[in-house]
Amino acid sequence: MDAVFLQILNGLDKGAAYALIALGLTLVFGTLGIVNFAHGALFMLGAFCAVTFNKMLLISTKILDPTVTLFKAYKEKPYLEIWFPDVGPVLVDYSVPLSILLAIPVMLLIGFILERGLIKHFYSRPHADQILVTFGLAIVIQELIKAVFGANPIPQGAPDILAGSAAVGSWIGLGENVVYPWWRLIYLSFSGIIIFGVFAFLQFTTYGMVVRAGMRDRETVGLLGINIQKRFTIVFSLATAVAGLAGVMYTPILPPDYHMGMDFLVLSFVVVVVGGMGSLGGAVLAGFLLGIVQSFASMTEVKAILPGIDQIIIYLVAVIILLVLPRGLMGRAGVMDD
Amino acid sequence: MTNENKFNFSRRGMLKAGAAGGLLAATPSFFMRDAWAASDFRNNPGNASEIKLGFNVPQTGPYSEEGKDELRAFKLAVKHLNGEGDGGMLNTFKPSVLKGNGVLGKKVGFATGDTQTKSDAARASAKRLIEKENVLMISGGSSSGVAVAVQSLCQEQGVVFMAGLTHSNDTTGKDKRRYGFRHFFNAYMSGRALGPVLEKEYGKERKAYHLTADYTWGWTQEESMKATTEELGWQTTATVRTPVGAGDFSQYITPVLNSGADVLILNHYGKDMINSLSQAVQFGLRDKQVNGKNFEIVVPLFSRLMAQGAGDAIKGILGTTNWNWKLQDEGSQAFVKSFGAEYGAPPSMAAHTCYVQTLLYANACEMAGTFYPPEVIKSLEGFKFDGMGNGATEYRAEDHQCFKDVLVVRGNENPSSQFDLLNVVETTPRSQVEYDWKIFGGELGPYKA
Amino acid sequence: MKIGTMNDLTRFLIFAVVILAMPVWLDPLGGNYPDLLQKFAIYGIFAIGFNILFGLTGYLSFGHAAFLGVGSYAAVWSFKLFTMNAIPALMFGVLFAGALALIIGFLSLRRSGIYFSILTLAFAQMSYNLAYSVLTPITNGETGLQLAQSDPRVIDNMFVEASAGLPSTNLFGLTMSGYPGFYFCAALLILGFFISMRIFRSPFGLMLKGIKSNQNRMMYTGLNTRPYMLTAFVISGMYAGLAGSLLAITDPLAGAERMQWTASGEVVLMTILGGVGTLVGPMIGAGLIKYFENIFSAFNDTVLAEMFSYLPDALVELVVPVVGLFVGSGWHLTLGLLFVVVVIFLPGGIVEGVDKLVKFIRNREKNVGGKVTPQDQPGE
Amino acid sequence: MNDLVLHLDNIQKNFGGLSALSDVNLQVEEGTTHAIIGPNGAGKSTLLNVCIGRLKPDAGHVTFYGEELTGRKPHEIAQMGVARVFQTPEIFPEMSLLENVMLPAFSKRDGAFSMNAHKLLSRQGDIRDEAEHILEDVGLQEQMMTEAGSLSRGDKRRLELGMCLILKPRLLLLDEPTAGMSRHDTNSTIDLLKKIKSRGMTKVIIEHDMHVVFSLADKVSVLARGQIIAGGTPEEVREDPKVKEAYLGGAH
Repeated sequence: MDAVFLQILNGLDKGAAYALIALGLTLVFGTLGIVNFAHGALFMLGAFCAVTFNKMLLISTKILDPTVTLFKAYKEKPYLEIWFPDVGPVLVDYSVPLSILLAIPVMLLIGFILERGLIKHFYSRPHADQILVTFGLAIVIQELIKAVFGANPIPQGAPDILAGSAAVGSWIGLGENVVYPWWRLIYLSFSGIIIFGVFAFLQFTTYGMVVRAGMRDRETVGLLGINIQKRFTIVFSLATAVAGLAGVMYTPILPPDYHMGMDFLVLSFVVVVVGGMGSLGGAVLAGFLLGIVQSFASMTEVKAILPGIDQIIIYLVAVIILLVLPRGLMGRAGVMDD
Repeated sequence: MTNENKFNFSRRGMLKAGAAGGLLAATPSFFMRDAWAASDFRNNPGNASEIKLGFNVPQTGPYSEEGKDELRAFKLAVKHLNGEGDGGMLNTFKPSVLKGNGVLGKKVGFATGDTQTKSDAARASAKRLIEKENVLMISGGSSSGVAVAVQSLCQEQGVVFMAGLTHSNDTTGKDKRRYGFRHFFNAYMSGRALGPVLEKEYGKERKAYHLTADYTWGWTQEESMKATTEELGWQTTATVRTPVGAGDFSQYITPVLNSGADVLILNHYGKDMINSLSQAVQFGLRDKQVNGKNFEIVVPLFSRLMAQGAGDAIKGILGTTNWNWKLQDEGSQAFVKSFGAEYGAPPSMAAHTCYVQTLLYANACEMAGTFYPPEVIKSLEGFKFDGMGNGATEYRAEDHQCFKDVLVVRGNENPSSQFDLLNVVETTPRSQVEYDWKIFGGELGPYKA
Repeated sequence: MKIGTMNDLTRFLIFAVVILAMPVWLDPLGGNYPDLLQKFAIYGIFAIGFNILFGLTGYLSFGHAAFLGVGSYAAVWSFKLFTMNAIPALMFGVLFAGALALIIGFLSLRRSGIYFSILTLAFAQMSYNLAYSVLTPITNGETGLQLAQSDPRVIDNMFVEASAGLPSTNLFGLTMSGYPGFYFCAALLILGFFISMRIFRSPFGLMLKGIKSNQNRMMYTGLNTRPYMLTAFVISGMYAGLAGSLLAITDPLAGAERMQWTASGEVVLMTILGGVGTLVGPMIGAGLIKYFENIFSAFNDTVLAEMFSYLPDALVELVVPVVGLFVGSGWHLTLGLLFVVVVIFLPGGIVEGVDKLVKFIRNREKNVGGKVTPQDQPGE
Repeated sequence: MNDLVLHLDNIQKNFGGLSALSDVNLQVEEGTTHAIIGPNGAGKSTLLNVCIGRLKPDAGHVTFYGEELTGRKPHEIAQMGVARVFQTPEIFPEMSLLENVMLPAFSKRDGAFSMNAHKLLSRQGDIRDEAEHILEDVGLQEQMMTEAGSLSRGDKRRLELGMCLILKPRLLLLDEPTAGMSRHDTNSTIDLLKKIKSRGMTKVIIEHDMHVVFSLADKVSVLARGQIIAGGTPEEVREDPKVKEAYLGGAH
């Protein structure tokens, strides 16, 4: 029972990550019709917003280690902690959640620049061209990050009080071994809020309505005299920001490196397509479904029966769903199915 | 001799084909490159005044930082061989016949390649080094898959391979080759070296849970750790294989909580290890008490770059390493000094092994008095040396594995600088990590490729 | 001569000559060594085959690497079990890849568009993950399947006594590494190109183009599209298997990463870069990417310093680090930029882009008066 | 009844709760041109879709020369000799006109699937001649080598007609063949269709333009709200008060 409950939590947590990345991807994919292979790179850029923010807070004076004479070895003492002994350490401690403040404007701006400067010229181009240009873009972004930050993962800690685990088991009457990291619980809630926010935006604002209409039938919306172009810029920026925020919040779970986007890219495409093209709800549902399925497939008991099942379960489930349901879980006809 | 047989066979075929196809006949000189007589050999420098060595390291992909450090070490080694700089370990390496005037009077040059940490790419890049750059020796790399793949290529091509970072038992075990040499230690030695320290620190009554990267290196590591710990009297609760590059390991970590195990052994390397370790710590494993004992995590293979990536999570964790820059012996000091002066940072263990391998190869050529690989190989086989940072070392002739002391290290709780991440807990003497070469099987193959 | 209207025979002959003469014209470009030449030819075959599916039917498979991998494994097993001769290895590679393509194609072709792409991707990723881990007894996992001294090699052992070292792959005695290996691959590439050209020019090719253009019309014209697509899928899978077996023939090792999605993505990029649906485009794309991977990655600071040694020292110190960003470990960056630049300035890939550019310049010369021909007006 | 080409027997088709066709009976005789008229939304296109297998009826049968069509796949129905010209032309826009017409010719000659990858298009002289001939028929031979996508709407329609004609169908279904055409184009299309009629091809034609209907049709059926409300010769239908009310009079 305890083990199953924990796997459900794991599944939800994974699902939250998949859903959040897929959400931005399906916005761009379903609304703008752009096959965006750079979406993973945008996720990674978000993570590096957190790294940059942390590095900025940690601009330090260097105290040389006198015992090492062969090269400069030093201990760092951040100016922030020297100048503001009270607030400084707290700021540093909370650098990951605080970096959201940096990530939102930066990611919106990056989204805006990319859409205006590059993506908008590709709306009417074949998917092949879109794949090539966004893949190229992803490589360029990756390599730039690698040139600045190196290839090694850069650990980002959660705030101290959230670094450990919550005794979830004692809350709900399960064993004391049922613990779960605070930060993962926060990630789960955060993801819920963002998903809800995006849905609310699409449901209740006029922008959102136009976008939803645009997902159905771009030409008609264009004919209505609505400036669809401007809306598209906003959608792309929004998707970029969602990817970025997903990246920021993921850093304490996975130390970010320049390549992390590519690792998620294929998976997020699978999630989006299993969810069904043009369906936000489908992408979210598929994200959680695949997350949970993957968690359970990794259990020793399951692997004992089907060795290696955890290696392929996501793809296996994807194949089954797509063969049974022609347009994924909730896909609509006419979006990218020809 | 059976060798002769083979050559005749292909040469006869070549003549036939040459006569048959006009197109092929037009380029006979190309074919002749592949075959050589005893006095001639692949990439024989002849009267050239310079020789080239090939440094095949990961320049892109997850291990590119390690590759960068390896490349730094190679360049330094070349410099020292050519008598430039302060000479580094050339001054401490004994017995050495290196004079700092190149090798056999020829200046040492080098060419580089990118393995991408993929067997295919590594072989392609090694082939370029051999076919286009005409290198005499290939070195570098940071994964066993790549090392084994390149090693077997080098055997086919008749070029000596001095492995870089490769820790799997297979490299000098079932996949060993006459032309391949490994200075780095292996999974078996890690297990043997950790044993006594684990016993001292954690006692004899322990239950271990293994998470293992699901590929050959992971398996050999798991096997070696299991053998060692079970010998101590530990129980093995479970061994779970995890997909390489899983990223999020939560679904493998939560079962540990309920398993009743009190030690988690992470048979992971690189990014897998960084992720699984920091996530395990987040799940509060290190704060846990199980069976009245503190829960412990062990990472059999450590590197500084991994320690950097794992951040605070590494503190207090036990593991092994091939070499550490804080070692106080003369050789290590000399190397750290020249490396630090050149690049402003201490060398990693990957850099160390690559540097040493380059010097060892050069020295073997000097000893053999020729670049002819069979002779070079013979002078490396059974070669005993010292002053290279690991104490008295021997290249065992039977499997081309170096035997030397192994370092058991612990993640530094209170680092005094950004490089001060690991503390040496114990130097396990060589005699404890030695084993019979026959246990891993494999065959070296012939001297003449 | 205008490329667009070139006679097919001329086109084929030019292609054959250019391929066979690669050792000559690649020499000044630093690409004349057997391994790279072999890779050009092999990945050319892979891309040309992929183009038969993607270029003609418009179905984008994201899992073609699976067939490449299976081709390699089958070939290495043929070396291990039967003989070091290249021909059986080749046949096994093509056959097994074709069989796998038949299964994957049969299932995946029930869907179209992005759903098809993800199905193929999923199948290939499953193959890769299994090959890397659980199927290690067959694939030798991460290390890759290799020859061993103890292999049975039944057919070879009947005729020749085993030598002390590992035997090398051969074509009836002709060693398949080095330049002979290249010419063998090149011959198959030329054959593959010829077949692809015949398919493009055949009624069958016309049907495939029809599928890409308008599936409704195909149906209501009485054509059953599924067997056409499946045939195209299997043919292109067999090309991939051929390429895979050639990888093993020129270098007898089969690694699992050959099946990874990045490898599938690579052939997609090669095809798009060169020009989807054009005859030689995929070959050009394959060549460019392999050239970047092998040559650009090999430049290091020392090489660069030598290259720029004619500049004053101060300038060298300035130029080398800047150029160094784009070569050596930075070769990915150059590749990414190349993709972006090509797709912006040469829409439709290199071949089509150049064609359009030529046409554009011609038209501008023709229409100095400012008259615009009907084709120049936007079609939509 | 061998001369009965198409027989719709109590066809029923619902979309959700809406009934698009209810109890539709229709008989088309060999060699005739049968027009189906009716106001917008009467279910005319649905009727054609049922005939070609694009939609499956909820009840009822469609037979073609006595053979059951319901449940068959579209390509099978097409192979049996039913061809259709769509309201928005379904052509191959990226191909030349010649290829557009040659492709159906292969379908006619080689069937639903044929592994004809070893043949060369340029050696298919007979098919090419035939295609050129058809293009001449529809008046597009001059533009044989242009891309079909660049044609005017009227020419695309004509091309599609050519693509259907080369199939030598036993039944040709035309969905508003002159919609959106100029008077001049309409007239030339009528001439073309008359020419085909003179060859004895059976046709079902949906049309709004009464001028077209009365110049071509032998029989007219009137469809309104999913039901056939009248049928007969054009003259009979013209005089039918129900039709006047439902369509001619009521609509305007």
